[in-house]
Amino acid sequence: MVDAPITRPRTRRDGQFDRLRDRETSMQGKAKRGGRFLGKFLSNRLALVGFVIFAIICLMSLFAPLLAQHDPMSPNLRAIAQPPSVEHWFGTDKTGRDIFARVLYGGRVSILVGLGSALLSALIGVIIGVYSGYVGGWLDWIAMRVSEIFMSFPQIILVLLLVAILGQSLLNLIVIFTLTGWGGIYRMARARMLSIREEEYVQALRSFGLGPARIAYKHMLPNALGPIMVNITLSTAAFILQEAGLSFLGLGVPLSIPTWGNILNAAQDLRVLEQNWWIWLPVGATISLFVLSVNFIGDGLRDATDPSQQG
Amino acid sequence: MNKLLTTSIMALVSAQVAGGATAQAINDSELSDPRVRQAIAYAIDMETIAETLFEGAAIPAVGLTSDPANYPDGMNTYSYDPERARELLAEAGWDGSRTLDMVYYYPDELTANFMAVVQAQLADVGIDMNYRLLEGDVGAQIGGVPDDPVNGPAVVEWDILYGARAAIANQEYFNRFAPGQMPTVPTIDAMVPLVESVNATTDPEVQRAGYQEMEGIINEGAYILPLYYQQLYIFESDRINRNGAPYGNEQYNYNSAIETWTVEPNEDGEAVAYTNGAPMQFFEVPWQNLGIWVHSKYVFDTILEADGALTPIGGELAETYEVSEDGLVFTFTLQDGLTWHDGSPITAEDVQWSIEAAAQFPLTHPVLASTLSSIEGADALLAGDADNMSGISIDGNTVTITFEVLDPNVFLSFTQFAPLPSSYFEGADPLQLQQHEFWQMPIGSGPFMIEEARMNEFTTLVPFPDYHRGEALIEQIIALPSADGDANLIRNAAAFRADFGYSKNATDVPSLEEMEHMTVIPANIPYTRMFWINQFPRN
Amino acid sequence: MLTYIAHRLLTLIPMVIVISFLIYLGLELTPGDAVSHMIPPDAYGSMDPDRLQELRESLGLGQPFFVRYWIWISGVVQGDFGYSLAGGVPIADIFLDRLPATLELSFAALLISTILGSILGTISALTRGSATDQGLTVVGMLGVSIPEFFFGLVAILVFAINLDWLPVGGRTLPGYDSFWDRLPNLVMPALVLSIMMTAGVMRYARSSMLDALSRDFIRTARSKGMPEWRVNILHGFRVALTPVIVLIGFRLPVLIGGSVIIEQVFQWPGIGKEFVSAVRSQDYPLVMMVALFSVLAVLIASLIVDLLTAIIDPRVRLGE
Amino acid sequence: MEHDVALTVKGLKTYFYNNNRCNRAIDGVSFEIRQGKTLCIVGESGCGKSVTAASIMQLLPTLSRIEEGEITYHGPDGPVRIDALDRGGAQMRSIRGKEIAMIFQDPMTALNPVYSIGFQIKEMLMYHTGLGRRARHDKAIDLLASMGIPLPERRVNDYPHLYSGGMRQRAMIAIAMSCNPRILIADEPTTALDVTIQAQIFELMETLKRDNGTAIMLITHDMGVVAELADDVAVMYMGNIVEAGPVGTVMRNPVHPYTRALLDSIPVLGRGKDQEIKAIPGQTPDPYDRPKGCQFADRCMHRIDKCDEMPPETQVSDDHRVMCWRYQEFASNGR
Amino acid sequence: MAGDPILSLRNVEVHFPVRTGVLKRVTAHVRAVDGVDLDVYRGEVLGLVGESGCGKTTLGKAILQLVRATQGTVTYSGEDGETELTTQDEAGLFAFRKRLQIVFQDPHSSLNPAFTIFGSLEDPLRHYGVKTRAKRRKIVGDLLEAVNMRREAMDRYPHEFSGGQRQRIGIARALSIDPELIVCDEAVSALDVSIQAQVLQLLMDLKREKNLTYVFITHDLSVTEYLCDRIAVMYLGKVVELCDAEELYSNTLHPYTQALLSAIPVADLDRKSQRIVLQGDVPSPINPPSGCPFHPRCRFAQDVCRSDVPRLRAYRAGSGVHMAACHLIDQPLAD
Repeated sequence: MVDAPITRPRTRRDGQFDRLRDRETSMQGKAKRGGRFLGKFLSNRLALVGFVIFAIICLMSLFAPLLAQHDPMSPNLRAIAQPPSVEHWFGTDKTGRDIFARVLYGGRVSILVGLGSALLSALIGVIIGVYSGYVGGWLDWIAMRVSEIFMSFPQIILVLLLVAILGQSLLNLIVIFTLTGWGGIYRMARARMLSIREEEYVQALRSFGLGPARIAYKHMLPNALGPIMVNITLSTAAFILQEAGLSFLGLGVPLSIPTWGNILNAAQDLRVLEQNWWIWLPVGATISLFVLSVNFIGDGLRDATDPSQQG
Repeated sequence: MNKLLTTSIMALVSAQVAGGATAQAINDSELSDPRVRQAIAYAIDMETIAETLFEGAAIPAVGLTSDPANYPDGMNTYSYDPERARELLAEAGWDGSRTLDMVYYYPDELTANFMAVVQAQLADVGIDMNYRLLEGDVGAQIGGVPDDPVNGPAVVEWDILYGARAAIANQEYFNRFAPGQMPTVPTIDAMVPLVESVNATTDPEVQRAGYQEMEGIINEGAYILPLYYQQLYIFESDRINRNGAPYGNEQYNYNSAIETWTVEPNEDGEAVAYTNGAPMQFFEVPWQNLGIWVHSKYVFDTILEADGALTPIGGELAETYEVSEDGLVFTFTLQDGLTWHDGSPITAEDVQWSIEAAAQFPLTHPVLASTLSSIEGADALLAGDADNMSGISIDGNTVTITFEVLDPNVFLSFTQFAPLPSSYFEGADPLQLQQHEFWQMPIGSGPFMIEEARMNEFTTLVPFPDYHRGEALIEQIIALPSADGDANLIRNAAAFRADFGYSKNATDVPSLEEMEHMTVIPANIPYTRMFWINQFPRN
Repeated sequence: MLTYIAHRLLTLIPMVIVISFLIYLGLELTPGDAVSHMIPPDAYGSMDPDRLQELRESLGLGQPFFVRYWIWISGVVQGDFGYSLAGGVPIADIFLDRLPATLELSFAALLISTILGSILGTISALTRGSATDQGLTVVGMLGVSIPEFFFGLVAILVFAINLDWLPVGGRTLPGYDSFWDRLPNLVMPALVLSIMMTAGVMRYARSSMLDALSRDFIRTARSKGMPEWRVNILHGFRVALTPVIVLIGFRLPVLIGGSVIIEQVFQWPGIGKEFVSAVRSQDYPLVMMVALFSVLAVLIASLIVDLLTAIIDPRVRLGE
Repeated sequence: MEHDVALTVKGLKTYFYNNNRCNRAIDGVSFEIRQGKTLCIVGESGCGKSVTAASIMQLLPTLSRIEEGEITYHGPDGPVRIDALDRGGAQMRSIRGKEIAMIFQDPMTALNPVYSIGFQIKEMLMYHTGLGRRARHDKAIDLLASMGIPLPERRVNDYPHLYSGGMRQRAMIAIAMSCNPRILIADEPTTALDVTIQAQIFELMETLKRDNGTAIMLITHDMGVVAELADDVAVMYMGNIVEAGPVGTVMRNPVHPYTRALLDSIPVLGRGKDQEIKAIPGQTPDPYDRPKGCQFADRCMHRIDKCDEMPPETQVSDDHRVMCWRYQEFASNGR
Repeated sequence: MAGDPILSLRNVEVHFPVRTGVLKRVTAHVRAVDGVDLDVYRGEVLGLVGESGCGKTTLGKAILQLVRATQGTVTYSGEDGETELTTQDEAGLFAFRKRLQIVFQDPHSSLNPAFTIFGSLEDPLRHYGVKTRAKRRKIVGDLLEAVNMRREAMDRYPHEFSGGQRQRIGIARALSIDPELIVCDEAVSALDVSIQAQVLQLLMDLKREKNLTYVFITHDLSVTEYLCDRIAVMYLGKVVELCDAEELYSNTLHPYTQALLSAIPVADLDRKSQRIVLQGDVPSPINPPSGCPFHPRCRFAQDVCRSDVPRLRAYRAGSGVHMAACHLIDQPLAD
């Protein structure tokens, strides 16, 4: 192939293009097909890394009893604040509990709070949003007003207010996060429905006289799942951070239950911060890594499901 | 193997000491069985906890009061003995089916850690326990007395309460053993006359005898489990010089002679000292928490003064004072020429108004309130039947107070009682005294006066030039709003912004001790952490 | 425009009243009240319950719920914000005291994050796919993934304690009269607070910029033969700005309560810190006012956002 | 003849590299645009007609490049090889807009919504003329007036959303014509518009061609438009120009089966209900999975084995060329 | 041609409220359809033509009760007598939904991307009582074959098909419950010309096979000429001309229709006609002009056109009547 007298300087891209072109010529006719969504998601390196980290942390928490050699709750006053060792991989905390075990078991609760609240709020938001977005009417009006009320508060103020009203417990925290979180998903689902409502296949279904619930949940909902999933991942990340933040204010999950936030709370003590890095660094890193991985997944999902972001 | 041997020998020994044969439950609650309570006491290894978890900043307790002079001979220390605990439980027929509900009200991490350790140690002897932090109206959840003083049922909804008694007078520990006062303990007949006896005298010897007997009864029956004595940690930076003035119980008022202290001047040559204990939201009425706020200590002078152990040692605002033979009449004369910070004279009328207001102010410290309500005519005033207390009469600078019943703590109370300038409070409702605008910039009588107050940021104090003991030497005290247990105290200290102050928080102590420029001085205070064991059956 | 604003403000009133009622109702259902919080639990056992009841009643806590609510709301409507139950300080004074601190901190953070976020986001979008872009993306992700108080604590450890460059916290000390005196105190909290926001603004600016750059009018602009910077900045960035402004507008409520945790970490005497203690001590009137204020702030912020977008984007017409 | 050629394209290949695949969007096209004439490039979606325009303007997306071929602009200062210029360089920019201007399919999105129409016209003038501020403003008003926009003094400050679709396209043309370009590339300029508005726009373009001698390259999918406006026509299919020539020749005597099928498949107004329309079987191939030879072979009813090889461009006559192995058979027997 | 009406529309109005302001008060109405009288006869193809925004799509949806008319009646006549559809609730409409179906314009949004073709098509069948999956699969397979697609296509997803194929699937869906009348809403407008013919032919074949009635909504007058028996021309929510197709093209009465016809580019070099270029744009249906809606753009407009709304009046035509709404046409049959 004789190059035309191109005077333009070759760039980094040109080499890349040449490779693609040559490959295309050699594999002519062998068109590959595959799930667009999965392919796009997998081709996003960060999302893949995020997913691997996410899976590792989730699995480790899930199988904590198999992985941890120590009981996360049993103190050992003869071995307090010990640095990491073969016996205690992440060292021990100020009551001599194994931090590795605590981080694993704490992950169970934190992930439960984060993911559980995100899923619950998604469930509520989607159920209401999908129906009211499609059907409209008084239900829509009420749901909209209620969500407006919830969304008129700065998030943290509302959370604190609800903590004050409902009290501190694991269940309450999930309820509170769900209450504060459903509005966003509701509005998103509703907005998606409003736009999907105009799609012609919905009109077609209506012209067949199918019931609104069936059209909304069976036919329209699957097409809104992309942004909903993105939203769930992002709220999971946000809720895990909020749990940590509330623990910092002393208003999170009761201290008797190990959560990442509760473990990290030890870093408030300046002396721990200065001298016992193993008490806060592993758990701080775990929270950050987990939230990071969830955010990467969310980003990957967004790119994979959003047709407007090609490339 | 070796350890097992030792513990079993110890168990044999202690089994002989505590003759548990007669002990049994007095009602449907397993916890009314003293053997169960003793088992709990044996199960907790307070020595090790104090040493490790509290890093030495706690002293394992024997009796309710921290003063060994109050203990009778042969107090059982209930030293850690899990084997004995198991035996006792077995004797009492503890079948492990009951999970004890432990509550506490300190939201700090150390307490949670302590709970976790206790939980593990109880589990070790076969007692399941869950713990939780009380929220909301804590007072209502820990108070309330059953109608039936033996069989209950309990008004409170927990089995064990981890709490404390911070007392100014020893009576505070025991007064609730009077019939129908205690939410957790069925009336102990032997205690009733003893409680009366310690309240009916000002004679320390008589009181002590009463305390010893009561400590003995409580110790034997393990009605309340004292855990450890909390010390108070007074800290100082190397810039401060007390010039011989005493360290004392910083929670209350005592003569710290702050006007004689000096501080190393800063770069600008100003003698500025930093402390903690500035108000966070508002200036609290000094009758409530007698000495913990910087203004309660340094802005208001009290009638009498106490030494560091809170023993009355003389007059502060009072020039002279005396109490009658029968202890029912207390007379004192104010010094001449005293003025408030605004320059107006301090009068006996101010004192009278203050006493009457404090008696009506609902949040007045209980010991103080108890003294003031013993004054003749207090009931009528409180009931609204009279405008004044008939028991108070003034003559020039002299105030005479007549008591209806003998109060054991008259002197003590007046070492803590600071009068307020009545002219600012004309027409004020004593119930809502705290809500009065006076407290936005209080006028006091002490060595320092408030210069500037920015809530949540700082409060500055400057010497009161006309102070009756002379103008203070420190030119300015900057008080930052950090309480004990607040991580900010340590950060401020690390940043050289804590020259003197105190903390009760055990985690603060090692941090402060590690700082080269800080000195920590423990002070013994009557402050005992304990388990209240609910011996009434719960529904 | 003015009538539009007036309209919008008027419609806020029923909303605010409904919200205030709900908060009041919620707080009513919680056990305890301000009086029970005035007493340390250690001392509770020694207090005389009858006297406390008297105090409750004198503070109006004994009255029926609706009466209390009515007294309170009618006061607020008349501009009387009431008094903090705990200390009796006029709530208006508390606001006057704390609000400047919160505004100072939040505005600083908003400023930093807006400028930094838009610049970085634009760079990221313009170098899409490059190492710079990916680096910025990962850093931005980290920014939103690390708990902010954790950042704050480590920052205190490093910059205040170990390096001694900046004060550990607080906002001011006696003699700090000017803004410049207080600046060192502001630096750390503002930076830490801005980290998360910067990351957010950056991500948003990036995708908004990418969106703008993919639009047809960019091709039109290129077809005019204009230099790339003009295409990117004048056409791309200008259009990308609208959603970014909207995002920042919705961050405005942070000015009132969103910096709660950072205020706590750095002992910043702002509204957020006040709110936490008011919630803890169940100081109803104060909690209510802060909550209402923050709600108002959100609603007014959304009004401001609408006005701003109307100014920036000629397509948006108010009132439609 | 040579002097009135405004632009020559020779053997142009432009490939796209999206999603790690290579799409040979244009695979060797040649044509020329004559001064004062309209060249219509007609074809179905995905045939590469818009890519051709983008290649000439060097407005290709990032993930694409001109592989081969020559694009020569015959400007007043002699020929310029556009394909050799840097995409964003000063030389290319001085050609864009000034020498070759372009209008786009959707006037809704092609105008920047946050700037007034006037601003967007003046921007062009600022870069390519030495006019002062005031003069630019006046010129913008003149341009709008000449595009038939009522009240140009007022409308010049209006934002695009206040214009109707037809007016926006006029404004687009005003921008394109503001520097009197020698070539106007119009990429489906009326597809988004109603027929009555389309007629207005065509009227305007005809006038411009007549008055200014502008060379127009009009991209369309509508044979009707070709018939109405074109002087020359090039029919594109899957990245090739399968047939090109003067409009009369190509439409009356099409020799490529695709051209013929295309003309046969559309109902023509005025031919009544009885006209016969013949559908083209099958569908356009996947660009990533193209036939090896003639791209139309799979759908062609005249297909022979030889069609597995790419047919060369062959001149049927001086100005009529075709890419088909069997063109001679069709050329002789007409339609 | 005229047989029994299957549908009769009388004075149908569809007005959409326009809400403005903070309180979302209704401040105006979009008069999408503004008083339309129309009969659709069994077995005919009725063309509904007009430019965008003229209300033709809304009218189509109003026929199917997808949009409820704000005024007027839509009466269905079947074997079981006449039924007023506009007053029926969803349950009452159930029986009629089966008889009336619709094919949409956009092949991209007409199929649910989340479902396979079978998944999209089976639900209506289930809804109309086809209980077993096997039966449904058979029906869907048959339908696909009826539209010239392979049975196996039913297990694939919409994105695997081209626009023309999707449009055929859309037709299959409309046919799935054996309707009597199908509204084709711009059914071929979005397709490439080579595909368009395929679909048109398919539609005509199906009509013959199943004795269908079509309401064919389009903006393309060349397609209507080829396809329709009668044509109704709409402008701003009103029918301005209505007659047999041939009559419309040979004897155009309304000035708007005249302009419309002349504006269409014809792909026939021999039929180039003089364009009538209309000035200005279609007015907003929110605030339509007084009198004749077309008068601001009409060359012949007179005072009466500005003040009085012309009614649709009948004129004698070759074989039947020719309806038009214009003041300026002489000799109406009768009022």
